Amino acid sequence: MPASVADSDRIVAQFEVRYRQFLDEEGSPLAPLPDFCRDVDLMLSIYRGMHLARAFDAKCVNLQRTGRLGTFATSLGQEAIAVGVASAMRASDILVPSYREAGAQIWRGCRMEELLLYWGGDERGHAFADPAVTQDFPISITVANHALHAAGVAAAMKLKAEDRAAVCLFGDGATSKGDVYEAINVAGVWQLPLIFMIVNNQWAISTPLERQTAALTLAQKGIAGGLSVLQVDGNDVIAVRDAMMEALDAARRGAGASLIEGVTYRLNDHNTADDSSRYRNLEEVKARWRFCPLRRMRAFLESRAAWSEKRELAMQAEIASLIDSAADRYLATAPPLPDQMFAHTYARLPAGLMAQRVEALGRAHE
Amino acid sequence: MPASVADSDRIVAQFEVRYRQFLDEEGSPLAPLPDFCRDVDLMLSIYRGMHLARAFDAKCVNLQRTGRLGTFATSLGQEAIAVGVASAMRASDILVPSYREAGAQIWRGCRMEELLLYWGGDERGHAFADPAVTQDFPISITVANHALHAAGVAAAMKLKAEDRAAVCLFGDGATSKGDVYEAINVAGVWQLPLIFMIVNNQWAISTPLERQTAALTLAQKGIAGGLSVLQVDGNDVIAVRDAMMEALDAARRGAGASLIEGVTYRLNDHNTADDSSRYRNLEEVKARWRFCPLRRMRAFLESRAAWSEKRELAMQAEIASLIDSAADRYLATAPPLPDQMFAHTYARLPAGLMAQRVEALGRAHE
Amino acid sequence: MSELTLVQAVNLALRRALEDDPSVVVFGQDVGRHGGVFRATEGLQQHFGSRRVLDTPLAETMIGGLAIGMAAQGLKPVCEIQFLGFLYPVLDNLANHAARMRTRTQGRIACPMVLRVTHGGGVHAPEHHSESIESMIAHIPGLRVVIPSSPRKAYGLLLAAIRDPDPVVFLEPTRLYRLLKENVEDSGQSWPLDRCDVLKEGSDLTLVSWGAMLTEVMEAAGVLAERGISAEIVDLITLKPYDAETILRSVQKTGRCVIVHEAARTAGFGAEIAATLAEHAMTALLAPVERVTGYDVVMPLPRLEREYMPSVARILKACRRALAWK
Amino acid sequence: MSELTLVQAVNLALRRALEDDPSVVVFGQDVGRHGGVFRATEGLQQHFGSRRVLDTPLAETMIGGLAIGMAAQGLKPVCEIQFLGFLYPVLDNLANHAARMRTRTQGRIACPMVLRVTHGGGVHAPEHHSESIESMIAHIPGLRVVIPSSPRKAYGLLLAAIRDPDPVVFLEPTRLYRLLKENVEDSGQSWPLDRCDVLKEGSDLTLVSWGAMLTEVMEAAGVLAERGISAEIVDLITLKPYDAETILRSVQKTGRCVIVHEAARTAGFGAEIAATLAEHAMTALLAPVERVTGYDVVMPLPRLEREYMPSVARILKACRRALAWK
Ligand SMILES: Cc1ncc(C[n+]2csc(CCOP(=O)(O)OP(=O)(O)O)c2C)c(N)n1
Ligand SMILES: Cc1ncc(C[n+]2csc(CCOP(=O)(O)OP(=O)(O)O)c2C)c(N)n1
Ligand SMILES: [Mg+2]
Ligand SMILES: [Mg+2]
Repeated sequence: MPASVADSDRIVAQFEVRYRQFLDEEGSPLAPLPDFCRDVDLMLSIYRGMHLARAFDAKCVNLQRTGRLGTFATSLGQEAIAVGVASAMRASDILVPSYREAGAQIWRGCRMEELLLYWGGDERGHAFADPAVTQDFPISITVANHALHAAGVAAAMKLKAEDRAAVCLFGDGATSKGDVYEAINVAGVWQLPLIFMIVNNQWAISTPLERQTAALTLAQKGIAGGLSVLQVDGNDVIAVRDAMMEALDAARRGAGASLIEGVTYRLNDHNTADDSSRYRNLEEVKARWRFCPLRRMRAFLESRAAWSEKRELAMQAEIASLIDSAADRYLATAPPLPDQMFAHTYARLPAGLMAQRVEALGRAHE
Repeated sequence: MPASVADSDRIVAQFEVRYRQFLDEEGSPLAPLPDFCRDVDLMLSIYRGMHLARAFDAKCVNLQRTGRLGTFATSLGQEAIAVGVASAMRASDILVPSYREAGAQIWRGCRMEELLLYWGGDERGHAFADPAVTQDFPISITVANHALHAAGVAAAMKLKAEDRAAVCLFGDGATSKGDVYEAINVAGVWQLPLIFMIVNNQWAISTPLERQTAALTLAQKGIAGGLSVLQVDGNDVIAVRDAMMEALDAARRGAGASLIEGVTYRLNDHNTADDSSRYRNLEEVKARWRFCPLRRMRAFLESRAAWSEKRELAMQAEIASLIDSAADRYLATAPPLPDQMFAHTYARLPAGLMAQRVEALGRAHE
Repeated sequence: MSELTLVQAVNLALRRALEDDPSVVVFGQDVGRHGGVFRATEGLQQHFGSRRVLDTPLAETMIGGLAIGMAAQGLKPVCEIQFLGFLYPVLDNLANHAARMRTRTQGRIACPMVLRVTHGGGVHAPEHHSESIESMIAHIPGLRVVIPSSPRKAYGLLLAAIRDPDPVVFLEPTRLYRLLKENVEDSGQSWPLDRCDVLKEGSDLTLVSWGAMLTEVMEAAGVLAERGISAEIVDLITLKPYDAETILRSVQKTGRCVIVHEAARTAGFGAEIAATLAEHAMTALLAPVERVTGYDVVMPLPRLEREYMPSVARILKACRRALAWK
Repeated sequence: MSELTLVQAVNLALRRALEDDPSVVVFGQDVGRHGGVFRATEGLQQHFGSRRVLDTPLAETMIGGLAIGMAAQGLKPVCEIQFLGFLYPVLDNLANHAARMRTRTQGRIACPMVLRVTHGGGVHAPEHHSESIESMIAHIPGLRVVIPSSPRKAYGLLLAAIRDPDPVVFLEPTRLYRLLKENVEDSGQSWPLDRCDVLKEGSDLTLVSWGAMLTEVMEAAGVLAERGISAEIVDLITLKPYDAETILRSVQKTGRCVIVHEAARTAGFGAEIAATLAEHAMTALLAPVERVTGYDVVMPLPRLEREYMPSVARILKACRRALAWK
C-alpha cells in the first residue's frame, strides 16, 4: 500500500483481513484461549467428532474401493472446520453443506447410514430422520448454488424474526462462482443471519488456489458485500469454533452476516475417482500432514492431561464399532423400488406421470 | 476499524479505496491538473463530446415521445463518464458498453443514425460501419452479461500479446449480478488488459444504491478479485479521463485489470417507459443538477478563457444540425425486409430454415 | 366484481394471497415501492409492508436461489423475473434444485415457490424482452408451467399456483397485460391447474394454443366461422404437467389439428402436442398436424417482430391446408 | 490409424485442431495440467502450452462469457463444461449472446465457439452428472447441437464443430467414452454436420436415436433381426439444425418409427421428430409413432438410473406395438 496519496485523491474506505489462530501445530496456545476451552467434556467431544469424521471418511473410501459405494468426496485433513462449525451451531440453526462436510453433518445428527446411502446412490439417504436435522439441507453436489439457498433460509429466519442462523460451507473453488458473490451481496444488504464458511483446502480438483483468484485472501471476497470477514486457521478447531461463535452471535443479535475463510488443506484426492498425483506434488501433501488438526488437538489435550494413549485406543475402538454397525445397516438396506423415482417428483402424481409409473413398475416386474 | 487486535488475531491484508476528483462543482481545480488538461483542443472536444451526448439523448427522447423511436434509456447527467472513458481509449481498444453510453459510442465512431436505428428496433443499427468501431460490442440490454464478454475480449488480446485493452461499462445495479463478479475474478487471476467502469448513477430503475448492496463503495467490489480499484467523481470528466488513462496504461503494461467506480447521478427517468416520480423524490433530483458535468466543464473552460457564450451557441447549433441530419437519415432508412431475420441466424442458412424463410417471405408479399 | 386487465388480475391475486396466507412473500426487482415495471405488484408493499413485499438486488440467479431457501423454511415465495429473456440464469436453480428438492430429499424438504415472468413479444419491447421459451422450462421434471390467457384465468391460476405445494413457473403474456378487461371476482377461487380449457367448441378442426397467441387464434376462428367452418379452440393453460386428454378428445372429434405458438418451432411445445397426436390419435387424424410457430430465428427487434410471430393469415393458411386434406 | 476410445478420439481431434489452427484455444475447469476430469484434454497443455490450453477458475457462466468475447476477437474457443448438469448457468450466454451475436450485429461479429459437455447417465455418477437436456439447447435458434455416437464420428464431428463459423454445443456421451474402440485415422477430415447417419438399413421399422442410447437400439435391432424383422437405424447426430429429410425418407420406406432417447419425455427432442412425422409422413405411417424415453421424473441417483433409462426390453416392446399395428 503506497504511503502517499496524491492531492487529487482521498481515502474513502479502508478494510483489513485478520487471521485467527489459538493453537500452533504442536497444540501449544499462542494466545489466551476462549472460555469454552475450559469445558473439558466439550473439548473431548470435539476431538472425538474429528476422529469420527476421519474414520467415517476412511470407511467410505474403503467401501468405494470395494465396490460398495459410489464416487465419494473425502474430507481428510478438514475435520477441524466441519466439527468446529457444527459444534458452534444450535440444533435450531440450519446447516447448508457442500459435499465434503460429513463431520459436520454427523455431529448435527445425520445418521452415518443415511450418508452412506446417499453416496451409495440412493435418494433415501437425504431423508434425514433425526428431528435435529430435518431442516438441514441435503449435500450440494453443484458447486456454489447452495450459498443462495442458505441466503434464502436466513432470509426466512429474518422475516419470521426467529432467533436462528443459517450456516453455509463451500470450497475455495466455489468462491469463483457468481452464486457465492450474489449470496454475499444479499446477505450484506439484507443483514441476514448467515455465516459463510469458506473451506479453503487450496485445491479445486486440480486447480490450485493461485489459479482460482488473485485475491490475497478469500476472506476479502466478503468485503465486496460489506460483510464482516475473518480468516482462521482451519486446522485449529478452537479458532474455527471461536470464530463461528462470534459470527453466530452477531447473526442472532441482528448484526448481520459474516464470512469466514478457514485455511486448511485437502490431504486426499479430490474424490475416489481422482488421482491427484497427476497434478499435485506428493511432497507438498506430505508437508501438510504436520498441520493435521487431530494431531494438534491431541497434543493440546495431552498437555492438559485430559488424554492418554489408552483413552485414544478406546475411543478409536468405540468409533470403529459405531461406523461398522452403520455400514452394516447401510449394506442391509433393501434396494430402492422403481416407484421411488415417481413418489416425490410432485406432491401428488400428475395424471400423465401415472401412466409412466405403470410402465416403469410393470417393467420392473418383467 | 477497531484500533486493537486481539492476541489471537493478526492482520494479514489491508485495502483502501481512494476517491479522485480534480474539479469542484464550480469548475475550480482542487488539485494540480493532469498534463492532458493543457491541451485546449482536447478539452474543447471533450466538452463538445459531452454536449453532443446530451443533445443526442434529448433527440432520442423526443423521437420516442413522438412515436418514432422505441423505448430509450437516457443518459442525462452521465456524460462525463461516457466521454471521459471514450476519450482515454485508443481506436484499437474495444468498448463493451451497456445501454446508456451513447456518448462513448459516438465519440468512438458509431454513427448516430446507427444508434437511432437500433433503438428504433432494427438490428442494422448494430452493424457499425465505421472501421474504428467494427470490433466494438453492441449495446448490452441484458444487465451484466457483457462484463464477461469484455473479459473474453481482453483474454484474446492477452493471448495474442496485443497492445490493446478492453473497456467495459455497467451500472451500480449490475454489480449485484454474479457475472460482474466472475468477470472481476478472472480479470484478476488472468491479469487481463481490462478496465471495468461502474457507472454508479445511484439507481437501478427504482432501486436505490442502498438497497443494492451494503458495500461502502462499489469500487471495493474489485477487492474480491484482487484488482486495482478507484472511485472517481463521475461528473468530473478530467478525473474520469485521468483514472482511465492510468488504468489503460497499466493494462497495456501488463499490470492487469482495474475497476473504477464513477460516481454520478441519473437525472432522468430510467428510460422512456419509466416514471421515476413513482419512487424518487423530485427534490433529490433537483439538488443533483448542481453537479452537472457540462456546467462544471464550461466553468472550467471559461476560467481558462477558452470559452464564451458565443462559442457555446455556435457549438450547440453545429451539434443540433449534425443530430438533425442523423435523425433524417434514420427516418429515411428503408424498413427492414423480413429476410433480415434469416440472413444472419447462421453463417449459411440451414436447409430447414430455408423452407421457413420461403414461408416468411411469401407471407410478406401476400 | 370489477372490470380488470390481466395485470390487474395478477395484482388482485397477489393481494388476496398475501391477505390469506401469512407465509406468502412477494419479491423481485422493483416490485416494492415502484410496484413492478408493469405495475403487477402496485400498492402491495404499501399495504403489506416491506417484510412481505421486498425489492431485491439486481440478480436473477439470486432471486431463484433465495426462493428455494425460503420455501424450505416454510415460506411461500412468489417472485418476479421482469422478462423471460432474463430467466436463463434461473434455470440452474429451477432445474437443479427447485424441481428436485422434493425428490432428492424424498419429501423431507419441498419447494412451493412461484416464479412470475412476462412472456412473449408483440409489444415493441427492447431486445431480450420478447422471448417465449416455455418449452425449455416445460422439459424440466418436477416443475409446473402455467400460462393464463385472460384476466379471470390469471387470477384463478395464480392463486392455484401459489397454493400448489410444488414449484410453478407462471408465465404472464405481456401482450395481454392491458389488452382486454374482464369481470374478475375476488372470490379466492383458484382455477384448476393441469387442465386445458376448451374456449370454443367446434367440430371441423381443433386449434390449440396458449397465452397471447390465442388472440390471433380466436380471430382466425372467427374468419373460419364466417366461412361456415366450426373450429374448436383449446387453451392449453398448463404446459407442465400437460393435459393431453382434452386435446386428444377434441382431435378424436374433429380429426384435424393446428397448433399455434409464438416460440421458435424446433423443440417448441407444439412438438410435444403434435407428438402426442402422432402417438395416440393416428386413426382419428384426417389430415397432417399443422404447427404455426415463430421461425427458428432469433426473435427480431420490434420492427420485424410481427413478421416473426404467427399471424391470422398464417393460421388460416394452415387451417386451409388441414381442411383441404381428404 | 489407431484403435481409439471415444474420449481418445476427442483428444485427437482437439490436438489436430490446435495443430492446424493457431486461433484455437482450449479452456475449462481442470483441462490443463490435469487433462480434464475424463482425460479428454490429456497432454494438450503439455504439448501446446498454457496460452493455448488454459485452466479456468470454477465458474461456468464465466466460461461461456469468455468464449463469446474471445470468439469476437477472432479466436476459436473450444471450452469444456464438465457435466451437462452444470450447463444451466451457461444457457444465458448461449441463448442471449452466443446464438444471436451474428444476427444482432447483422454479421459484424460472429461467435464461432464450441462448448464440449458430457451427456447422459448410466455410469453411476453422482447427482447432477447424468443429465440429458439436449432438447432445451436445441430449441435455441442460432446454435448447433451435435452428439457423436462413435469414436470416428466424435473425431470428425468435433473437427467440423471447431471449423464451423457458428456456436456449437458438442455433447459427448459419457457412457460411450470408454465403451468401445474404433479405428480412427487422424486425417483431419471432418464429418458433415446437419446430416443423420443411417447406421443400418432396414425395411420394416425405423429406429431413431442418438448418443449412448444407440447401444440399446442396436441391441434391440439385433433381437429383431433374429426374429426376421429388419429395422433401419438412424443416428440423429445433429439435433440442431436437424436433418428431417433422412428420417422422413426412412419412414416413407418402413411406415413405422420408434424414437429412443434418455431425456425426459415431455418436450424432449423425440417430440420434435414425432411432430415432423405427424406433419409430413401421415400417409406413410402404418402405425402410431412410438417414443421410448426417460420418464418425466428427476434423473434418479445411480441405484435407479437403469430403471429410468430406456432398456432394450422397453424398446422391443415399443417395436412390437408398432409392428403389431395393422
Ligand atoms: C457448478 C459445478 N461445476 C463443476 C463441478 C465439478 N466439480 C466438483 S467439485 C469441483 C471442485 C470444487 O472445488 P472447491 O470449491 O475448492 O471444493 P473442494 O472440492 O475443494 O472441497 C468441481 C469443479 C460441480 N460439481 N459443480
Ligand atoms: C439481467 C437483466 N435483469 C433485469 C433487467 C431489467 N433492467 C433493465 S435496466 C435495469 C436496472 C439497471 O441498473 P444499473 O445497472 O444501475 O444501470 P442503469 O440502468 O442505472 O444505467 C434493470 C433491472 C435487464 N435488462 N437485464
Ligand atoms: Mg477446494
Ligand atoms: Mg444505475
